Amino acid sequence: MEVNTENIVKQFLYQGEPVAQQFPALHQSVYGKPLIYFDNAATTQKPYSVIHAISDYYSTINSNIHRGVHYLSQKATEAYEVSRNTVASFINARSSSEVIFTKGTTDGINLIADTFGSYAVNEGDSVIISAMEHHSNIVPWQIMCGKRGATLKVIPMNEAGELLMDEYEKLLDETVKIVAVTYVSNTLGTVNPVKKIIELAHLNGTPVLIDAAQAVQHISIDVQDLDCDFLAFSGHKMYGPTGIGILYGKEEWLEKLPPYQGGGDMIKTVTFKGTEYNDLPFKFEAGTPHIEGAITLKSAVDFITELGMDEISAFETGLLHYASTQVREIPRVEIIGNAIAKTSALSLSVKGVHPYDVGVLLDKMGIAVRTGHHCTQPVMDFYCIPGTVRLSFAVYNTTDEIDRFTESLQRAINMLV
Amino acid sequence: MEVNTENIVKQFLYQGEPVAQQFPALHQSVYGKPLIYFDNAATTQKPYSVIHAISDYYSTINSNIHRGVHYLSQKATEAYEVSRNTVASFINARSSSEVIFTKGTTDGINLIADTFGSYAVNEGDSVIISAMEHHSNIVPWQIMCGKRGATLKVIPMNEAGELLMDEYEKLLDETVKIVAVTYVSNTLGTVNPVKKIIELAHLNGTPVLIDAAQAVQHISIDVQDLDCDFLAFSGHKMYGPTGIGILYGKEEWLEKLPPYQGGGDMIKTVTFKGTEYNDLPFKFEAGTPHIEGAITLKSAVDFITELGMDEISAFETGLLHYASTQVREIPRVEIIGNAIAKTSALSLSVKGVHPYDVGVLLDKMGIAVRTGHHCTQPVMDFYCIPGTVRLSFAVYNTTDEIDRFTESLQRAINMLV
Amino acid sequence: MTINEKQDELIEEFEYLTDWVDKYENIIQIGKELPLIDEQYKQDKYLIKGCQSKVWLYPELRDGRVYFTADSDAIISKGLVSLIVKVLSGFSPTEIRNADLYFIDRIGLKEHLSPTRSNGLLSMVKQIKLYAIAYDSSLLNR
Amino acid sequence: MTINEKQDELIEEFEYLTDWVDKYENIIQIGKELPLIDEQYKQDKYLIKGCQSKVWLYPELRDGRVYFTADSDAIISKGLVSLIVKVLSGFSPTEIRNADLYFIDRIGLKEHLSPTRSNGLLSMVKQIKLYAIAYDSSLLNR
Ligand SMILES: Cc1ncc(COP(=O)(O)O)c(C=O)c1O
Ligand SMILES: Cc1ncc(COP(=O)(O)O)c(C=O)c1O
Repeated sequence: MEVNTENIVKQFLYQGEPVAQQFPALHQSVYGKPLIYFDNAATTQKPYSVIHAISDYYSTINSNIHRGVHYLSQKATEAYEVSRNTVASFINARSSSEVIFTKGTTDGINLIADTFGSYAVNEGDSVIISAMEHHSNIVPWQIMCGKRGATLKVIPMNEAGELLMDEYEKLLDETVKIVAVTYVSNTLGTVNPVKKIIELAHLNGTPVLIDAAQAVQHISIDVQDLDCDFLAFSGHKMYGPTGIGILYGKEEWLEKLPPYQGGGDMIKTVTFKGTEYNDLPFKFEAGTPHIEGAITLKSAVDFITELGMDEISAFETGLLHYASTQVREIPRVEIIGNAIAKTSALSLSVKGVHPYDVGVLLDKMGIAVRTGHHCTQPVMDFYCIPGTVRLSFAVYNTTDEIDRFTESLQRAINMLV
Repeated sequence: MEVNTENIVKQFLYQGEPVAQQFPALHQSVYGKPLIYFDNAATTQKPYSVIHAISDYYSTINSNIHRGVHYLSQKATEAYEVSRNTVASFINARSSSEVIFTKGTTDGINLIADTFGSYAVNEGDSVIISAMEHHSNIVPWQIMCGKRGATLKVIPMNEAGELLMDEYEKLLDETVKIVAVTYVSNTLGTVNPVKKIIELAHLNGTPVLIDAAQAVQHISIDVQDLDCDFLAFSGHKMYGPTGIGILYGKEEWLEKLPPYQGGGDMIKTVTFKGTEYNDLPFKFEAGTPHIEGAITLKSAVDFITELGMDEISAFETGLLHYASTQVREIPRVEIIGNAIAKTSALSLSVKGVHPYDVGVLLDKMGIAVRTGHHCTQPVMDFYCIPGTVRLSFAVYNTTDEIDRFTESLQRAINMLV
Repeated sequence: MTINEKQDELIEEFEYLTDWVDKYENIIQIGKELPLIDEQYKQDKYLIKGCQSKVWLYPELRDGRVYFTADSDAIISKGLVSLIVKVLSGFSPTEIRNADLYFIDRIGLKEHLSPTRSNGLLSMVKQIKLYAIAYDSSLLNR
Repeated sequence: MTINEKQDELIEEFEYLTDWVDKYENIIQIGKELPLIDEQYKQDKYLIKGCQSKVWLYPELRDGRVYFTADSDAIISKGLVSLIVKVLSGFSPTEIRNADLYFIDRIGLKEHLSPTRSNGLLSMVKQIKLYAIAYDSSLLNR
């Protein structure tokens, strides 16, 4: 693949300024070198708008929600529900009662694995995941299958890191009760054909959960167009605060599923004899939620919307192509994951060099990358490698940073071989 | 009860200044009246130290933890574990691996109800809770008992709002697999004799979970002295951020229990065949945790420690006595909950007046109280009332505020009868 | 008087009450004018969901117009429902379902329309509109 | 040389390396001096837990002194374990278990002692101390 690096945008501008200026954490030195942050798939940095929204929340309307008649509580409740509405529009949900605030992607997937398991999975049934899932989209299904006597089936992939759709079709039989796949692989960068995956599952009468942890910050998502039944993502990977995430679910499914956690706010009436559960989305939000996180997730969504998701996608794809072209020039370096459809994550393997060594040296040169299995051990097993060096991009990264990265990588390799 | 109001401290001083100055949200007017915040049992306001710690975190070391070799990740991981250690000392846990970061009290109780349920509860077994539990310490046990075919037994209370210990002893038989009681009632203010409750349960070979959501900010807690097996509380009720809580568990129990959620960070190795779980405390922390919340919970604990828990307890008890004495002077007002041992929460009922009406009018006079069932419907059923008007105190409240409250309450009652 | 004229009348009445407590004093007064629901209709069927207090609302169609009676165990809720009944009672189902209740915001009660579950103005309005729609489509003709 | 003299020697050696990359260059060099573990001992039994890379460490008691051989699949981990082996190998179990490894902090490797699970210096030190304790209490005499 030959990429014309001429057309690549060097940096993303926001109101005429480099967007990086919105991110205080980027303007620091580590070990005396200016920081380059390429660990965005793990978590992104936060813009001032989000950080200020948090301080503002705690300095003004901080209060518990939903139950108070007093001013602060009303204001906080309103802001909480406005944020829910913002997220609902962002992913084009039919209604905001389909949008549940969770702790993060992992929490959302566990919620569905547990409740869907009780509702619909029995001895002899099966669940389909894929070969490139994050542990968070493997272990909850393993636990659930263990409890329910069901089997976990895995869609295999090819060397390039693309799912084998033929094999997927073969796996789809009447035992399959749910399919759970990632939209974008956090290790390989592969963008999976989730729309097709959902379509095929629905032909089999099977609902689909999409792990959008690595998609929602890079690709515009329309849950109605995808027609997914569930979709989970995390705030902290999309410029938002930690400890908050979203689980989208089709109303008809969420109505049917039993509640997950019990507690305040998710009930209508409680007696010691029994409990009547609340309406959606509250049925799935037990206890005091992460009010700060939920309210200020709106600022993160607004930030993305203001930059424009299409512009973000185009820019980040440009960075990915630029970086891929550059690293291919370096002897010994191999790209792990060569799917045709890719976004934002670039995994590298250096012949004869342990990824940990590369990570440590790059760190000392001021560059934060992630090394290891990226919570996708089965992917490492597939390629028979101990881990990769992964760069993952966000809007504030630049081609200059990639240039410094390639120089540094070259220097590290020279030290190590 | 005659209280000598002469000796009551009017306000808590911190470095010679009213402690309220540390809390930005307290310095605002609502409906043109200076805000008085008496809804602290729902959630407390946050001191500058916590708010600034949050901004600092996002402006400097923000990063995903535990997996990264790079500088930010190391720093964030360190801060996260330092906070865990701080919490461990705060409650005097034997080891920090007994301290698990959760979403809040509700999350912690659900974690134990679910995992303990799978581990130890079977058909015909039973669980003991009390008559004054918060829904968060009722519904998880109802759900679990429903799944496991077990029975929920309830320790009754007297009119004053004190548990009947004789009845408790009678309930303790060999079917009882776990006892879950609140340390302090959020509605009645009762401080339960939890040490005695634990002792009796242990004589029966039964472990005990303590709901410390309303205790940890008011009473010094020593889990080794209490000898509780599990203890749960929330950050947001102790001057800390939302979305974070603590579950303490004795190591021997936590080792035995199966994991709760599956995902990244809680595993050692994952293959599609099976999964080896991580050591404590990580086994129970699946997915990216609420890093900001966990790290800055330390600032909240430090704030409390600096003020001194004994000083806080003494001051708040003073406020409670002062307020109780004042409201008794108002015709039609009755205190709901007259236990001998009480702290911080004062529930009122006004003869012939709906608590909602009182709440709305007080709000318009600038006073935030909570009205309703406070997520303890069974308590309301016990007293045959639709709800109460609840004041709950924190370190920044003052006797002057209580004076303004009593005047306003009197005015509201005049309008309503 | 049309629905909007009734709304305007209320807006004017509240305009001079600048203090919030006075506003609520007035709401309490208006509550006293509420045509009370017959005790026999104080059933769960006529209870409005989403209130911290209980509000019962009973609709009746007479000569093509809907008349409401109501009550609440809380005085302020009674005042709130009374405001709405004042504005909407005695109009045709079509008029009611099409009504734009701008007065709520204008007299400063917008907070009661927020999706919190502690108060029920939103639920009251929703319920009334549902009744109107039902009558309009003859689903509930008696 | 005592353990502390060995530590001081290392501290001096690193003192002049102000750039971090140079420090690591030196760690890599020191790794080349590591007495390598016999291939037959590269078993899970001798693997140190808590490393992103694999580190094998094999202890041997000869004439009352413990000698270590080791290896790693990562060059920097090899350097790190080599540093520790350099300092502690050839001393008595008692000396080893009582050693205060202040050099780690002083040469700027304290970060590797943090309780993260991505690197294993802490685990290496712990494992060596465990071996020393075991020998000391004759639990592992062969
Ligand atoms: C006694 C008690 N237990 C449990 C809870 C639940 O705490 P959270 O909502 O923070 O999970 C509360 C607070 O509402 C409480 O007062
Ligand atoms: C593809 C994918 N799924 C799930 C997760 C888990 O997200 P979280 O840790 O925020 O719960 C991640 C992030 O680590 C991911 O990359």
